[in-house]
Amino acid sequence: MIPANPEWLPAGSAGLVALSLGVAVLATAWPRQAHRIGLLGALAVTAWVLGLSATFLHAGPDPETAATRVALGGWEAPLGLMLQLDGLSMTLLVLTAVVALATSLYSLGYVHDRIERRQFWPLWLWLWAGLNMLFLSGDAFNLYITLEVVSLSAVALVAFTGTAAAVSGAVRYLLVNILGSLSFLMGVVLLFGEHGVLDLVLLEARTEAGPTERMAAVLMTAGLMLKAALFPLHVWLAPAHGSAPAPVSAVLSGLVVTGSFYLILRLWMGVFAPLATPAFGILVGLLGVGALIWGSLQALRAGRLKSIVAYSTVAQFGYLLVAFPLMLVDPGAWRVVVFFAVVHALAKASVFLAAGTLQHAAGHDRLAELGAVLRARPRTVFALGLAGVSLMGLPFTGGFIAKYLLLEAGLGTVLAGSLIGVLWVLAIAGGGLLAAAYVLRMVAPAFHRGRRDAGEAVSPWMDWVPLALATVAALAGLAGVLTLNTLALTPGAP
Amino acid sequence: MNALLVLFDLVLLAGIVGVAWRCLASTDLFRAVVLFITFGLLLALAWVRLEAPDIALAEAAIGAGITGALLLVTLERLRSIMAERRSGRPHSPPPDPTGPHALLRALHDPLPEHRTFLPALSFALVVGGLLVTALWHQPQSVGLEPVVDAHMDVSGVDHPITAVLLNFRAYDTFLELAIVLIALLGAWSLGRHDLIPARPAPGPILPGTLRLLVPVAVVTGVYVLWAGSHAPGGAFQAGAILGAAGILLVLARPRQLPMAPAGPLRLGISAGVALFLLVGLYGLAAGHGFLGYAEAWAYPLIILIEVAATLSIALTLVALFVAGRPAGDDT
Amino acid sequence: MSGAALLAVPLVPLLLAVFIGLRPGRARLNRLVPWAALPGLALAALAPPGLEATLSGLLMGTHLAVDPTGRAFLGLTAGLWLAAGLFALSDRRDDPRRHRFYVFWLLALAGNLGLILAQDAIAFYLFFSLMSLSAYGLVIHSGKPEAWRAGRVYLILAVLGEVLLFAGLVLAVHAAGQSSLAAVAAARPEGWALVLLVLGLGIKAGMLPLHFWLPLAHPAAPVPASAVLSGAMIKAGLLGWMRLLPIDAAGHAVLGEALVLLGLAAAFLGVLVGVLQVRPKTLLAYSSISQMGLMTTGIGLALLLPEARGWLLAAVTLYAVHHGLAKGALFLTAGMQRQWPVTRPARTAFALFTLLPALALAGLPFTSGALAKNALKEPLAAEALSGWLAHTEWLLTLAAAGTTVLLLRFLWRWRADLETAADGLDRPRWWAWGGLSLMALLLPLATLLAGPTALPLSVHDLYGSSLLWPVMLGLGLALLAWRGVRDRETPRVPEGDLAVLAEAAWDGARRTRRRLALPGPWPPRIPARMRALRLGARRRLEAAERMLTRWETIGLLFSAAMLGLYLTLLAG
Amino acid sequence: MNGLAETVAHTLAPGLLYPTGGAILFALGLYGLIRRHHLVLRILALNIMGSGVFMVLLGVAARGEGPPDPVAQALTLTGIVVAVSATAFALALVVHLTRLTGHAVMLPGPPDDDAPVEDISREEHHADGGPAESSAGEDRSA
Amino acid sequence: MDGGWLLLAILFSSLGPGIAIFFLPEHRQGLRTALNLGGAGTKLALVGVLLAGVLRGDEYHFSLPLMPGIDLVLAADALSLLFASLSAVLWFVTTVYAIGYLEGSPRRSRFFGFFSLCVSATVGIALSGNLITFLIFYEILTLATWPLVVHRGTPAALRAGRLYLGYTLTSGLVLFTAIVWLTLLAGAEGFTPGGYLEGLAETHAVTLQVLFVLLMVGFGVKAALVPLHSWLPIAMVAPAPVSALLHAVAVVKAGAFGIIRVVNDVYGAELAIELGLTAGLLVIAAVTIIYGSIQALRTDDLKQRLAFSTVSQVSYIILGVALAGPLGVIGGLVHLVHQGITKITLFFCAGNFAETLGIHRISELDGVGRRMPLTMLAFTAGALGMIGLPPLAGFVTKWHLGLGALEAGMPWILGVLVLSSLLNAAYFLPPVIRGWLGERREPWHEPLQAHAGPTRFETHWMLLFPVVFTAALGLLVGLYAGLGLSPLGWVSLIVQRDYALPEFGL
Repeated sequence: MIPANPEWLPAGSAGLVALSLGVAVLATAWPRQAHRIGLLGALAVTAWVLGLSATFLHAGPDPETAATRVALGGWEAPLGLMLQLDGLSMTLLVLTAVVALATSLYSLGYVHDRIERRQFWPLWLWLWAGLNMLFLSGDAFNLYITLEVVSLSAVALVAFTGTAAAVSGAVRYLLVNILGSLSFLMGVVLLFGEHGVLDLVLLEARTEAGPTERMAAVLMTAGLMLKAALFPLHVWLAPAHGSAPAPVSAVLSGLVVTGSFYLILRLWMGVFAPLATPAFGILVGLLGVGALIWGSLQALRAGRLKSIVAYSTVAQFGYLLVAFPLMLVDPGAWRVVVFFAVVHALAKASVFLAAGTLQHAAGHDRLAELGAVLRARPRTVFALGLAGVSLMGLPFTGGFIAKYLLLEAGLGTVLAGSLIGVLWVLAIAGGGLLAAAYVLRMVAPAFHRGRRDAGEAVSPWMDWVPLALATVAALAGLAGVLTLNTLALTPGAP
Repeated sequence: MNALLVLFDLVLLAGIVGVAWRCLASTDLFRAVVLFITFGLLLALAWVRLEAPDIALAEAAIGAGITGALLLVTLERLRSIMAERRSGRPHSPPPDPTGPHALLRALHDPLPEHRTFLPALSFALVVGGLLVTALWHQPQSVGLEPVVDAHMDVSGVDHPITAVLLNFRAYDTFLELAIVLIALLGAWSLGRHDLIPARPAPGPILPGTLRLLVPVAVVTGVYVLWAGSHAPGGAFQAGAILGAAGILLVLARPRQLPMAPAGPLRLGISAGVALFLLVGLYGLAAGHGFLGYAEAWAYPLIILIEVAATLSIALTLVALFVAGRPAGDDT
Repeated sequence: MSGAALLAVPLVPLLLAVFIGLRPGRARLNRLVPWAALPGLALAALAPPGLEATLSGLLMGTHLAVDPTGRAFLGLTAGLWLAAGLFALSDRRDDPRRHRFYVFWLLALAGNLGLILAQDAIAFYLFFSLMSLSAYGLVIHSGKPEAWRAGRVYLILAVLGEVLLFAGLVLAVHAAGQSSLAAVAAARPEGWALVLLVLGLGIKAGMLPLHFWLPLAHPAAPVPASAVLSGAMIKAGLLGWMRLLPIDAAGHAVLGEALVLLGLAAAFLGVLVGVLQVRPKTLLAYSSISQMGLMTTGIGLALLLPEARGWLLAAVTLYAVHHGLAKGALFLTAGMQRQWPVTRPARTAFALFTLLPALALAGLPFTSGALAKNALKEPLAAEALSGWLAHTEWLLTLAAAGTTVLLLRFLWRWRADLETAADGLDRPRWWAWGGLSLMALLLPLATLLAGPTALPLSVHDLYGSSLLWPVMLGLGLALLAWRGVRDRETPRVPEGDLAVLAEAAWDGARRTRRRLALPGPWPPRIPARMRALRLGARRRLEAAERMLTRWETIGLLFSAAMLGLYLTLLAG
Repeated sequence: MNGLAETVAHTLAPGLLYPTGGAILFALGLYGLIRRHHLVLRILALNIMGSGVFMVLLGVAARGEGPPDPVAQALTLTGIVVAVSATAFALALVVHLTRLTGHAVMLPGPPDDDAPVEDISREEHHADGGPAESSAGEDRSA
Repeated sequence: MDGGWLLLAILFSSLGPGIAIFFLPEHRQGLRTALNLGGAGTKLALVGVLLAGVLRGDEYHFSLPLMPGIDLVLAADALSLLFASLSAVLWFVTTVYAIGYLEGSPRRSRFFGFFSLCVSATVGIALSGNLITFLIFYEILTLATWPLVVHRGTPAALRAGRLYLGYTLTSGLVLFTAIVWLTLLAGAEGFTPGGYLEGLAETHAVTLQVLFVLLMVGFGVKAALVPLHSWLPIAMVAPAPVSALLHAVAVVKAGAFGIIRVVNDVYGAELAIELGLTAGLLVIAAVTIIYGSIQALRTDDLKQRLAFSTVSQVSYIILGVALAGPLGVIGGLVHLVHQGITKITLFFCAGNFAETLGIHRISELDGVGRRMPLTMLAFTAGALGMIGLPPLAGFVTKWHLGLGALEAGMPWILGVLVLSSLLNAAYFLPPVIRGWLGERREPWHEPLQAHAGPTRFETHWMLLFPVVFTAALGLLVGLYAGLGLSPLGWVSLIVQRDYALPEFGL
């Protein structure tokens, strides 16, 4: 084994960007081999990310030595663009790699039409590259661009099935995304006008609570809320995620939305940190409670499997919002939030993949008529259930650890004397019940007595990948300490 | 302070806002699109006033030109789809009971006008007001002009905007190229391209004009590209001009779209990003950082990238205009 | 070794019960049933004094022993069961369910023998319960509705007795700090413990007012079962009292007085209600209540007169043995109605065997009854009891008159259904019956010859005027009644007196409960309205989400979110 | 008086005038976005919003005495290209949607429980038509 | 990590086969049976080894960091071994029974997979070394049991499953919150005999009281304390082995065990009494005992009656623990074992009746003793044991509870016991009487024979053996309660250590 060397981190980060872009470009230029390129690329990028994370962890435990800023083209900020690798981005990169690898493998089975394959893979690889770049970006305007890369490729993938529902969902998704991006961009412009720099670190050093910052914060946060489908701006999510192809839904719900949330978090931990007020925390927290309730109720109402899963994303993101007021009391809670997002992404992706398998087998995903297929495909149902358990936040899964830490933070707020903390605690604890209710809705038909019909044959990839990913989601509970330690390597963060 | 200039500014702004207002308020789509194109041209004027000739050029070529063309062709397509539906041609797909028609049955009435009017207006006013407040409180920041200026000599080009675009913030530009490409990939993934709506057989005027215009456009495009290194202009503007020429060509021969060979077309549209990436990788390997150049090689590399980018942009814009992938792409 | 010998007494019948239960078809096993009591009898006869064993691993520590009282009870019990078993063997010959009868028989036997040997609370309770519950199988054996009813009453009272006894034992053991019976008694149970013990054991002993299972169970059970039930099993309660009540030098005036009162009341009420009955076995049951009343009085006296407690306890034991044998014989008599012989000598024997136990019960001189009654009354002469208690002796004597009337009534009703044996005499039954009857004469002899030291009786205790006049009085009364009162086929007081009241109360309660209509254990089904509500909620949710999905709403919400965020940031 | 004139002069400087105009355009776009239903008009509204952003950016860049900030101009250029790409893609989607539904307005609501979603991983699609089943092929031959 | 491998091995001896079984095709019956019995046997053997080790005085400990400052801890003390050996033994028996019971029925791989998972969770609960570990396994148990409850897939089963999940998950959340709160206050301590909260008693008395209530609500649902018991009688629609698991081996026991842990090893008896917590618990337990019995009396469905009886009986355990004195705790702890053995016998019997003769109601039991004497004998043993008649296991419990109540100076508890015994007798004696003494007129309907052919014994031997075994066990643990290795002996050892008593016992 070659000992990991912290010196490699800058080249490693830039190399990751280059590698993922290279794979995407190659697949674009040579669509006939796109799936092979994609598979090899997925393996390569995943390996690269894992190697990078090992190196990164090795460079710890001092956040300053581990966190790396890379000047692209050799131009330091404020002139040039900086890539920024720290504990936060590293964690999300690893998450992206895991989910994306699973999705890639799944897609090998799911998208098997020769012609569709050529269209699917380049877009998918661009999406992945966009996500990698988003997490690495350290420049406000560059964030806008990477967000656009992500949203355009995501929209294209949503419309991929070409049905009316899908295209309609895609149009709404696109318009929402553009609106969000423009709002974000307006915020960037305001900040640039005020401070004359775009680099996040430099901006952070210069911001104080003023009208520009406030307006910029509002614009950027609202835009990102729209993109992250945070309640009550979530309405585009279910149509888009519900009608996209399964692997795309998995990535959208698991990663793309998380990416937007990541940005919100990053901004509020850095640039906008001086602006935060208790009222702001309470508003966001209330929105989170609303999201939990509304998303869950809609998931309980929805009649289609993938809609249920999509609404569950809305609900689960409520937790992330609820965490905001907790972060105001205990700044260290942000790590919990990220861990929750990671665990949720893993679980949600596997649920979507499992739903895709079922949908493929049955030819539709109307829950009421899915019983026979559910009964005949215990493996997929098991994956669905296992990931569902993680969503509920029950042991032994990653969801449990995340819920534990959230609850700990919430109770900490209460113990610190915050009355409204009780509401957060209730929401955090009660959300699991609602989650249980809708997970049960999905899984229970498998246990009904009745006809069994395996439906259309599915490829082994579609059979096993959801289970594997669900297992990863479940076992993420064991990675709690590791993740939190990685996150601790974020300089400047509490 | 020049009162005349101020007056000009005010009038221009009033015009821009007025045109935008009329555009959004118009009930006729065609009228709206035409107003939007006007809006783009007025904007170009404003950019000139703001000492941004590059942007003005780009706005005119891309914002007004290409976008206008795209909008117009879209209107044309929509109109033909509607007409086709109304005429109920036998080969139009039968209504699918579970499909779009079921959705359409449930199609909601938009909210009554009076119920969105007040909230929308007040929200727009408040948001605008807040924005203005924020802007008015901003200090006169220097921006990055001095920094850019200080680094111009090592940038390899003479034009600061090109230096920023292709050297200091080459990553952004690279991604911008990628976005154009992704938009095309998205459009292609929707299906094969269809015909541009049938038109009466073009008379002699259009081909004749084209015969004159296309060479001029190509020359202009190449010039704008070349000029980019030291004066307003550059790959995007050039690509837009070339793309416009391509669009004109397409328009002139609606029934026989050039059957672009799939492989080369793919190579062509991805040439810009591919080359850019290769150069970037070279920089990474050579120790200048990803997307970095050795100072001595900066100029030729930038020109190389610009050429490839221009080509790709032009091709991509034409392909976007055509919309839908060429049949050759599926074989 | 001693442990094995002691354990063998309950274990032999227990094992036999298991074998018969597992192999109901084996007729050969059935023949062993009566002899299962033999180890008990042997132990009673041959056990060296002070035989005891402690088995610590068993049941939190088990202590078994044969003490003098226990020996007497063991002898009575084993002997009675043996005789009744022989009787049963032939009585049940044609019963298709006889193996079931035998299983319960043997289980009850094991319990009955075991509880006599048990010297610690837990073992005592174990065997006591075993006996009580197994006897249920004997009571309902016939399967007739009457038997089921009797069984129900019996079982309810038995279980009640069990739990009362359990609670009493727990209290007493807690007070004593250890579970040996001797220690418990030495610790003088008080208060609740005492009440619970008296009641718990009193139910078994037919104590007033918890006696009413007896007149129901006895007529319903098969004859041999009634015999052991009345002869042996109800004595278990008595034995329990003798073991557990604070009969020591201090005595216990309150309890003693209460017991005397209850005992005397039972003695007379038993007779009063009994003579109004019509069925022979019911009559005998009431007689048992009456007689048990006398023994209860004896216990009460022992509590009142601590100095005489040794004598009195021995006398009660003697009375118990006497009553057990005589009543057993009488019950067998009831089962001999179809055995009226043809030949004269046999008829003589039949008459002798019939009359002997009856006369013994009435206390005719030179019978076991005479000895027992005299022994019981002996200390009363010497001691002065105050208040109404001073009349105790007289009342005890008078009770014999009642017994006489009752037994005459029994013989009269019994004779009415006498039938000639159709297919010859049934020898085993005769042997068993005759043997038991003769014990009425043999017992006094045995007592006088090898009596316990606590009870130094002499021959002149076998007669006395106090024995005769009540019998004469009884004869006179009976004659009067026979002449003057027209008999009826249904009893004037229903069988099981208080049980009828209790049943009526229970029925009333049930009706009331039904009227109150408490909800069943299932939670009520979700009514259709809930379902409609759910569907409605679902529709409304969908409509709301559609509303939110409208682009106008998105835009407005987006603007509102911006505004809200701005305001909260400003509110800081 | 002097102060007022100064304020007016300050206000009317392009560095403040144009950003204000941009803000107005942004708000106007937002208003149009909410109020108009036709998708093409919505796309126009978004473009107008975008133009507002660019106007703010360029206006801010033109503040001060020296030459305008080239970085801001470069950003604007990039933004314009991104906007046109997104617009082109959006228009393609709108056309596709109209072809499928006959309407260029957004379809309502959450994914309908009674509207099945086709599954692209199944074999039923025509090998030549791609996922979108349309009348395009017939048009060409006509 | 001293000897931690043994704990892990015990955990994985059922988990491993369970996971393997999940992926086994339905028709691999032989292999599945081998895995099942192999796992059960291995676990039994390993628990035996552990038992010997703990008796020798060895320490077993395993920990794995979960979150900063919070570990997953497995440890073996006498109390955990009590529960572990109970579940190991009963699991073995239940496995045999389940194999026989489900012979020929569909979806057995799923069933046995979750079955093994269930037992792994139970053993995990037993071996948990702190509250968080406990919670983890507790919730796994909840989830693993649900598929078993709904296994039949009928609407009734699904309804039961919904109700079960509703109750248990809600309580799980309450528990979760309470545990997080407690951990925030007192840190992630391991279970300590005598508790670890004394330090907080001064400053946080009210908080501790609130937390105790929350914890009791959390555990009380599984332990079926009134008014949180409703799920249990409805869950009896599950197949008999599942009922056995629910009522005897795992679920209900887990709740009771949790309460024991909290009272004894988290709060400690002294603190619990000082804060007035045990009194409330006592009242609840007493109410539950009586209420369960009354409800049991009101139903004719055999399994439902047994279920209500569980509601009542499990509270004996709680009652004992709440008495918080040595004798009471002995009674409670020993009932953990005794109730398990006895109730499993009863459910097995009910299953046998249902499976062999299609009998579900008590009114149909007439004369079943002649057709199935051994099963009926076992049922009788179980029923009498439940009533608390010597020498059966139940008596030992009741005896100690009674003494414990007096020791704690609460004679009214004795009244509760008496009343409960009466009610027990009232609902358990009728089926016994019907079975032995009732008369059946028409011929038996024989569903088992119809699908499995004639059997040598009164029913399939795999159904018969467990019944006889557990019945015998119930008799033996009562009869030989005085021996050192009997449950009573073991429990006395635990209490002796916990209360640091030199020597006592009756």
